[in-house]
Amino acid sequence: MLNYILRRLFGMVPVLLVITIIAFLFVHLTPGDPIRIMYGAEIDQATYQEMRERAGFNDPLVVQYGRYMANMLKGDFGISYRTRVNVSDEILRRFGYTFVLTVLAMFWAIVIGVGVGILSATRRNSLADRSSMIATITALSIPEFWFGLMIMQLFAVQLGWFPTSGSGSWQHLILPSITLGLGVAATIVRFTRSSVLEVLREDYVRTARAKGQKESVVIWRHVLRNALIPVVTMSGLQFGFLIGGAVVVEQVFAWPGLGSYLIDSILGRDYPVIQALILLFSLQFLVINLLVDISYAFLNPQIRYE
Amino acid sequence: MFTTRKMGKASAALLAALSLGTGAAFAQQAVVVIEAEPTSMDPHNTTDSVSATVQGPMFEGLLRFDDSMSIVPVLATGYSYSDDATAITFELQQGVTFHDGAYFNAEVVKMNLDFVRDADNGLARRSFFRFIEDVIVEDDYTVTITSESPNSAMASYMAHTSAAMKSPRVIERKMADPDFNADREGAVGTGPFQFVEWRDGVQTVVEAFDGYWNADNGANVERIVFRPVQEASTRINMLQAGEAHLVFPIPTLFGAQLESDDRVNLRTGPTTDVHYIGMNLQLDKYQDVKVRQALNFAIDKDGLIAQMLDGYGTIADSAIAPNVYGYAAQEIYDYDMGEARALLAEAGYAEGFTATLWTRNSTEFIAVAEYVAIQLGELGIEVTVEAYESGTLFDMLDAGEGTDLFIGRWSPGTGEADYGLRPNFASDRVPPNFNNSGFYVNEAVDDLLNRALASSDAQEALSLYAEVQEVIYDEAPWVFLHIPESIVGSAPNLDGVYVLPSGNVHVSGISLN
Amino acid sequence: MTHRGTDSQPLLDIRDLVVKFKSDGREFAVVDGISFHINKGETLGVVGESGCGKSVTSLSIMQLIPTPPGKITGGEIRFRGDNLLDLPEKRMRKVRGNDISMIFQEPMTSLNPVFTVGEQIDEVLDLHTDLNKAQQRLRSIEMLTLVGIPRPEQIYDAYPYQLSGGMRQRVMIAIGLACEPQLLIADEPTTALDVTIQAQILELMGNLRSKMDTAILFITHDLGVVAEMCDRVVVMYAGQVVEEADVDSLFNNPRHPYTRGLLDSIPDATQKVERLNAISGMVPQPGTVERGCRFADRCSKATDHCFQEAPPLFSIDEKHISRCWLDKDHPRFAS
Amino acid sequence: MVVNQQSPFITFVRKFLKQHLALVAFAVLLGIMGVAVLAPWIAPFDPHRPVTVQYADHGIDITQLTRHSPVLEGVLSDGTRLGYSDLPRVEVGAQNQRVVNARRTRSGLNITALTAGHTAVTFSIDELTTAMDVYVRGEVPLAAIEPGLSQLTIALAQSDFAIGEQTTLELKGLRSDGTELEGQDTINQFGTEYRPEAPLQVEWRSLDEGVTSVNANGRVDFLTAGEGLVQARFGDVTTLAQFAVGGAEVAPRLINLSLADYETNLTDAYKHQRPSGLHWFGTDHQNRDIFSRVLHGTRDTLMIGFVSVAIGTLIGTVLGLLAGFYGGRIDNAITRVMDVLLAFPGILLAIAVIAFLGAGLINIIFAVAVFTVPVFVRIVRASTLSLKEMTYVEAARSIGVRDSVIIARHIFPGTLPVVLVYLTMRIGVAILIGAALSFLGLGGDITAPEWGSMLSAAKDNSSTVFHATFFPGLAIVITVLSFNIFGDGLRDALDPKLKE
Repeated sequence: MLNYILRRLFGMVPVLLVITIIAFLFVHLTPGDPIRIMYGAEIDQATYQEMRERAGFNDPLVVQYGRYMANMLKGDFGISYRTRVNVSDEILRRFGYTFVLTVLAMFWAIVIGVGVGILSATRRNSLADRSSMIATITALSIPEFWFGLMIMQLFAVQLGWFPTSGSGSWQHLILPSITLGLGVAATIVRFTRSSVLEVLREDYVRTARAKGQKESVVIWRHVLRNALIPVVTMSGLQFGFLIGGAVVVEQVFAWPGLGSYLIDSILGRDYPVIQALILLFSLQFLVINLLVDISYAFLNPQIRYE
Repeated sequence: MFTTRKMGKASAALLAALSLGTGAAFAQQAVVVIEAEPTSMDPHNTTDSVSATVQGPMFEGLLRFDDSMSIVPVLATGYSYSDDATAITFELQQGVTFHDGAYFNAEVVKMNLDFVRDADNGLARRSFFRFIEDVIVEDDYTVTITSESPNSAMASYMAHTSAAMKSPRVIERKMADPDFNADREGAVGTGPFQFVEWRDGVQTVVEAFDGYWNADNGANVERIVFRPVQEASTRINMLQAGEAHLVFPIPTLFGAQLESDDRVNLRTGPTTDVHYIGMNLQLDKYQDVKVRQALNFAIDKDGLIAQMLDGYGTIADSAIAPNVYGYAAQEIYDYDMGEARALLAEAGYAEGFTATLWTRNSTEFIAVAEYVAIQLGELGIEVTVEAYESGTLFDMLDAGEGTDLFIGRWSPGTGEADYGLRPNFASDRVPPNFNNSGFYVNEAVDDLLNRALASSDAQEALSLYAEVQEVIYDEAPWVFLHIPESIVGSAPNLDGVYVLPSGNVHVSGISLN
Repeated sequence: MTHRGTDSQPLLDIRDLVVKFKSDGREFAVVDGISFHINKGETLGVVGESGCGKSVTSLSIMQLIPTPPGKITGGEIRFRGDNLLDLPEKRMRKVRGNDISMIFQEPMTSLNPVFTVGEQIDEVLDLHTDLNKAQQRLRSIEMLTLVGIPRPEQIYDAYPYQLSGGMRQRVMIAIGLACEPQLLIADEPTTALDVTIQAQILELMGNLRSKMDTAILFITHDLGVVAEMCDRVVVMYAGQVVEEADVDSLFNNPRHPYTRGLLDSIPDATQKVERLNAISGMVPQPGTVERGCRFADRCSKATDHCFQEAPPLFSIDEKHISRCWLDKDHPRFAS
Repeated sequence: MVVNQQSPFITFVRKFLKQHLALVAFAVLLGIMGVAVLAPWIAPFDPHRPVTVQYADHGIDITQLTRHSPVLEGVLSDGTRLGYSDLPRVEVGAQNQRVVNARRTRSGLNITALTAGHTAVTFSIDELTTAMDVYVRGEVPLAAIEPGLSQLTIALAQSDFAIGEQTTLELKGLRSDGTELEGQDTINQFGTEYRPEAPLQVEWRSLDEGVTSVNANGRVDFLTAGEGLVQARFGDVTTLAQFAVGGAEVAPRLINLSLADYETNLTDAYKHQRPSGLHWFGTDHQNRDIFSRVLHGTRDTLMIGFVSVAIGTLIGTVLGLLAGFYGGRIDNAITRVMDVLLAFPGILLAIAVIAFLGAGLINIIFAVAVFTVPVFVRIVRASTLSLKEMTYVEAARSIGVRDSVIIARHIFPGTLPVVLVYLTMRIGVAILIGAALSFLGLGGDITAPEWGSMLSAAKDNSSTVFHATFFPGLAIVITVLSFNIFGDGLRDALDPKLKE
C-alpha cells in the first residue's frame, strides 16, 4: 500500500506542472491588462508604459514563466497587483475561512445525506421515503445563489435571526454553509439510498438473515459496510466541487474566503493570485482524490493496490 | 446642493440604537460599508475613489473641496497666485504633527511633491502633478509651486485627494528600502484618525488620533471600520438589518425603496460624472454633424433618468457638470424622433445603419447601454451591445482600432473646466493618449482651452470656457446623456458626513449621536 | 405427502401451504396448497422445473419471503410439533441457522465480500452458542476441515474473492452445519458448480448427513442427484405436489405423466439418439389455469376430463401418491 | 420464473409508464420544448422592446401619459394676455423631485413622471408664481390628496389713486380642482385645513419703495406718487396688484400667471411593473414584459442544457469505456487528463474557459461541455470496471469476439442506465451552471432574454423588486426539476434488477 501512495504522489507532479503552465498561459493570453484595470483611465500612456516595463509584462512569455516558477519554488507567489500584498500570506489568511465554510457545509451534507439516505432506503415507498425523494430532487434543481439570496432575505433581513453577511462569529457561518451544503446533501441522499437498495438485493444479505441475524445488525454491519464504499467516492468528489460552489456562495454572503478572492482576481486580472489559487485548488483536489482511493482500498478488500 | 431627507422618527432612532448593540461603547465604532476592496493606503499611488474615501480620515492636503466643490484651506492657511499665474504660494498651518510624531512644514511639502514627481518611484499620480516645474521652500511655513506655462487651476489640483501630505519618515524609509510596501504600511498622515489595520477582504480600521492639530473638529467616534461588500443587495440588507452606519454607493432602484424605510436615512448629492455615448469621428457615418445631432434628438433623456436612474439624475446640458468651475448651460437636445429622422435623411442615412456599442460590464452601465440601443433601434440604427471588463475596455479604446460607439463617464477630480474638457476634446489627447477616444480634432477648441488656462483673469477664463462648451455642444461629438446623483444610505443617528461631487465621501467628521 | 410413519412424529410437517405474490396489482399463488413431511435424518428430494415453487417453499420454511411482494396466506409448517408461522420473530431467529439452516444456489455471491471467511462462520456461532472468540475460531477451523477445505487456518483469514466457487460452497455448508442443525435446506447447492466439484460436494453432504444425523431437504431439478442422494422424492409442478414416493418406486414405477416425462428426458449415455426427448410446451404462468389438471395441455395422455376437473391425489400404495386421473381407480388419498 | 415475451424496449416503456411522477415531468418537458419552439408566436409582447412602445398595437390606448406639457400664459395689468414665447424666462421647480422631473424645453415646458406619488409644480417669473398638482399613478394606489391652491387673483375695480387714499384688495383663490375661494378669510380657512400641522396664511407685501403700504388684511395706503406694487402670497403661490399713484405714468406689467390646466394625472409605467393581468410576470428594469422574455429565454437555456451535455456525454462515455476496458497506459493517460480537468472544481472550470474565450452563448456551451466530460469518464469507467468482471463478458471473449464488439454490445448497455440517469441530471446541472456564470457576470450576452442574464440583471435589486428575480429563478427550478424527475423515471425503468 505504501509504495502505491508514493507512486500516486509521484504521479501528481507532472499533472501539477501541466496545471501551472495552463494557469500561466490562460491568464497571460486573456484580454485585459492589470495595470490599466488598477489605475483606470487616470494615468496617461507614458506612465502606463513605464509601469508595464517595471512589472516585466513586456518580457517574452517564457522568461516571465521561468521567473514565476523560480519564485514559486521559493514559496513566493509574488505580490497581488490589486492589493499589493504578498499573495501567499493572503491565501494563508483566507484559506481558514474557505476551509471552515466547506468543512461545515460537508458536515451538514454528510449528516443529512447519509442519515436520510439510509432512512428512505430501509423504509422504501413509505411516506418518509417519498417525501425525502421529492425534497432532494427539488434541492438539486435550485440555483445556489438564488437560494442564498432568498434565505438571506427571509432569515437575515426579515426575521433578523442571523447576520446578513460578512465574517465574525459562528452565526455568520450558518446561512452560507447551509446554502453551500444543500446541493451536496441532496446528492449524497440519492446516492446513499440507491447504493443501500443495491446491496439489500445481494445474496449475502439473505445469507446473513438465514443465520438468524437481527435486521438492525444486518443493515448496520452487512449492508452499510458494502453500501458506503461508493458513497465515500461520491463524497470525495463532492468535496472537490464544494470549493467551486463556495465561489458563488462567498460572493453572495461576502464571505472573505478563497472563492470570492478568486472571482475578484479574475475580474481584476490579478495574475499572481489567479495562478496561485488555480494551483492550490488543483493540489487540494488531487490530495482529496488520493485520500478517497486509499479509503476505497481500506473499505473494500477486493481491490488491493500493490 | 444636496438635500437631506431626515426620515428618522423617534421609533426609528431607538430601533437603530438597539439593533447596533449596547449603548455608548459600541456607538463609538462607526461601520462604513464600501463596494470594493481599497487598493492602496498611499494617496500618491491611488486612482480609485474607494481607496481615496478610506484614506480620507487619515490624510490631509494643503486644501480641500467642500460639499459644493469650493476650495477650503486645511494644512495651508491661505494661498495666492503670481500675477502671470505661473506660481502659487501657500502659507502653512503651524503646530501640525503627523501620526508618527514628525512635524509638518514647508520642507515636508517639497519632499512629498518631489517624491511623487520622480519617475523612478513609479507612483500612479506622477502624471497628475506633471504641471509642477519646481517647489521652492521660502521659509519654514511658506512654500511656492511654479509651473512652466501659466495655469490658473493649480489650486484645484492641490485640493485633490491625491495631493495629501505623507509623513517624511515614510518617504525616507521608502527611499532607503525600495521593497518597503508603502501601499500597505505607508498610511501615516496628519488627519483626525490614524491607521490600525487593513485585513484584505475583511475590513480596514482607523482610530481617533488624540494628537490631532485641529482640536475643535477632531474625531467624534472612537474607531471607523470600513467593510468591503461587493453585492449591492447584501449591502442594503446590512443597512436595513442595522449592521452598518453608512453604506455607499446605493443603486438607484434601492433609493426609491429606502426612501420610505424609517431605519434608513438617504443622502443624495449631485456628482460631476457626465455620462455620454462617444462616437468614432474617423468613421464616415459620423462625419456629418446632422447624424450626430440626430442621435442626440433620438434619445429620451427624461425617460432615461426616470427609468434607469429612478429620477436620481439630471440631464447633461453641457460637456461638464453644473458644479464644475466654468460650467455654462446649453440648450438640451429634446427628445424629438421627427427631427431625428429628418436630420438623418438629410445626411443621407434615411434607412439607418448598424453600429456596435461598447460598455463596461457593471449592471448600471449595461442598463443604460441597453436603453440607448433600444431607442436607436426605433430610429432604424441596429445597435449590438458588447460588455467588457473596464480595464479591457480602456485598453481597446486606447488602441483606437475598431471603436464605433462607446459609453463613457468622465469626472474632473480637480472640479474645474480644464481637467473636465482637455482630456476629452483636446486634439493632442487622441488615442493612444487617454480619453479623446472619439478622435475629436478642432484647433479652435484647442486654442480656446489654452487661452483659458493661461489667463489669470477669472472672468475672461469663464467666458472662454463658455464659448468652448457651446462649440462642443453644437458639434455634438458625444450623445450627451445624464449626470447621476450619488446616493448614500446611513443610520438615522449618523451625521457629519458629506458626498463630494467627485464621488469621494468625506467621513472624517462622522458622528453617532 | 404419504402416510404418516407410525413410529415417530415427523421432524418437519408442511400442510396445505399457500404462498401468494402480488405484482401489478394482481395476486396469484406461487405455492398452491403443498403438503409433505421430513423425518429425522431423512433426505427428501423436491424436484420440479424452475418456476414450480420449490425455492419459495424452502424460503417460507425459513420465513425469509420478502414481504412485499410475497406473503404466506395459508397452511402450517410444523417443526418438532410447533407451527413456525405462529412463532414471534425473536423466537424464529433462534431457529434460523441453529435448528434449521439453509445453503443457496449461487456460492459466488452468497458470502459477504468485505468480511473474512472466519468472521462469517464465527457470526453464526456467536448468535447461537455461548462460545468465546477463541473457541469460536477453533470451532470454525474445525468446521472448515470437516467440509474438506485445505489449509483451514489461512482460509479462516482469507476474503471470499480469494476462494473458488466450490470452496465457497464448502464454506456455506460449514456455516450451515456449524450449529449442528436438525434440518439443512439445500436449494440447488450444486447447480452452479461444474460436474467434478458437484460430485465432491454431494459426497461431502452424504458423509456429514450420516455423521451429524441431519435431515436434508434437497431442492433440485436434476434427477441424477435425486437418485444418488435422496431417500424419498416429492415432484412439484406449477405450485402443486403431483407425485411423492420412495426413490426406488418413483424411478421404477412412475405414475404421473409429468414424472415419466422427466425420467424419459434423462440422456442415456449408452444409446445414440438424434434428438433428446423433452416435454413440449412451457410451465403455465401461476394463476392462469383455472380449471382442470395444470399439466393437461402438455400431457400426451390428457382426456377431456383432465381439462374439466382438477385431479385429486390418489394413493398408489401407502408410500406412493399421484395426482392424475389415470389412477382414478386407486383410493383417494386422505392426509 | 415468469418468461417475458415482449422486447426489452416494450418492457422499458411499460415500466416507465408506471412512473406517474416521471410521466408528469416528461409532459412538462414536452411543454417546455413546445414553448421553446413556439415562443415567438405565443409571447404576448416583443421581448426586446419596452412594453410602452408596444401598447399601441395591442389596442391599449396610452392613457397612462408619462409626460405632460403645461400651457402657461401671463396676464398684464392692462388685461392683455401673453403666450409662453413672449414671456420672459420661466423658472420651473418640482416640490418632490423623485415624483416628476419638470423643466423648460426648447419649445415650451415639460413634466416627466418618474415614480408614483404626488407633487406640486411651481412656475415663476420674478415675483409671480403659480402652481399645479401632479399625480403619478403607480402600482400602489395614491392616498387621497387634497388639491392645493394653484392661483391667486386680485380683482381691481380701479388702479389709479391719489396720495392719502385707501383701498382694500379683494382676493380670489383657485384650487387645482377648479373650486374657487372668495376672499382672504376663506383662503386662510382653507390654509388651516390643508396643512393642519403647518397652517398657511395669506401674506401681503409692498414691493415698491414707500409708494404704498399694506396691512395684514390687504388694506392699502397710498403714501407717495409713483408706481404702486403690492404682492399677495399664499404658500408658494403669489399675485401682484399695480397702482398708478398720484397721477404717475405706469407701464403695463405682468401681474398674474395662469395655466390651461392646474391638475394632471400621469403614470409611472416605466419599469418593474408588478405582475398584473396585462403582464403576468410584471416588467423588468427596461420595462420589457418578463413573461415574454421567459418564454423566449427557454430556447437559449435548453440549448445550453442539451447541446453542451450531449457533447460532454459522448466524449466522456467513449473515453470512460476505453479507460475502463483497457486499463494500463490508456487508463492512466485518460485519468491523468481528467484529473487536470477535474482539478478545477466544478464551476471554476467553466469560469476559466469563459474568462479565456470571453462571454457568449457558444462559449458557455463549450465551457459546460468541458465541465461535463470528466464526470462521465469517471462514471462510465467505474461501471466498465465492474462490468468487465462479469462472467458473460469473459464468455464472449473466450469465444473470440473482437474487443470493439464486446464494448459496444456487452459493456456499453450495462453502462446505459448510469449514463442516461446522469445525462438528464447533467442537463439540469448545465442549466444551473449557465445561470451561475451569468450571476458572476461572466455569462452570455447580458441583454439577451436568457434566464441567466435576466437573473444577473435583476440581481442588484433582488431585495426590493421581488418578481424580477423570482420568475426567471422559478423557471430555472421548474425546468431543472422536470429533467431530474424525468431522469429518475428513466433510471428506474431501465434498471434491469428492478423487481416491481
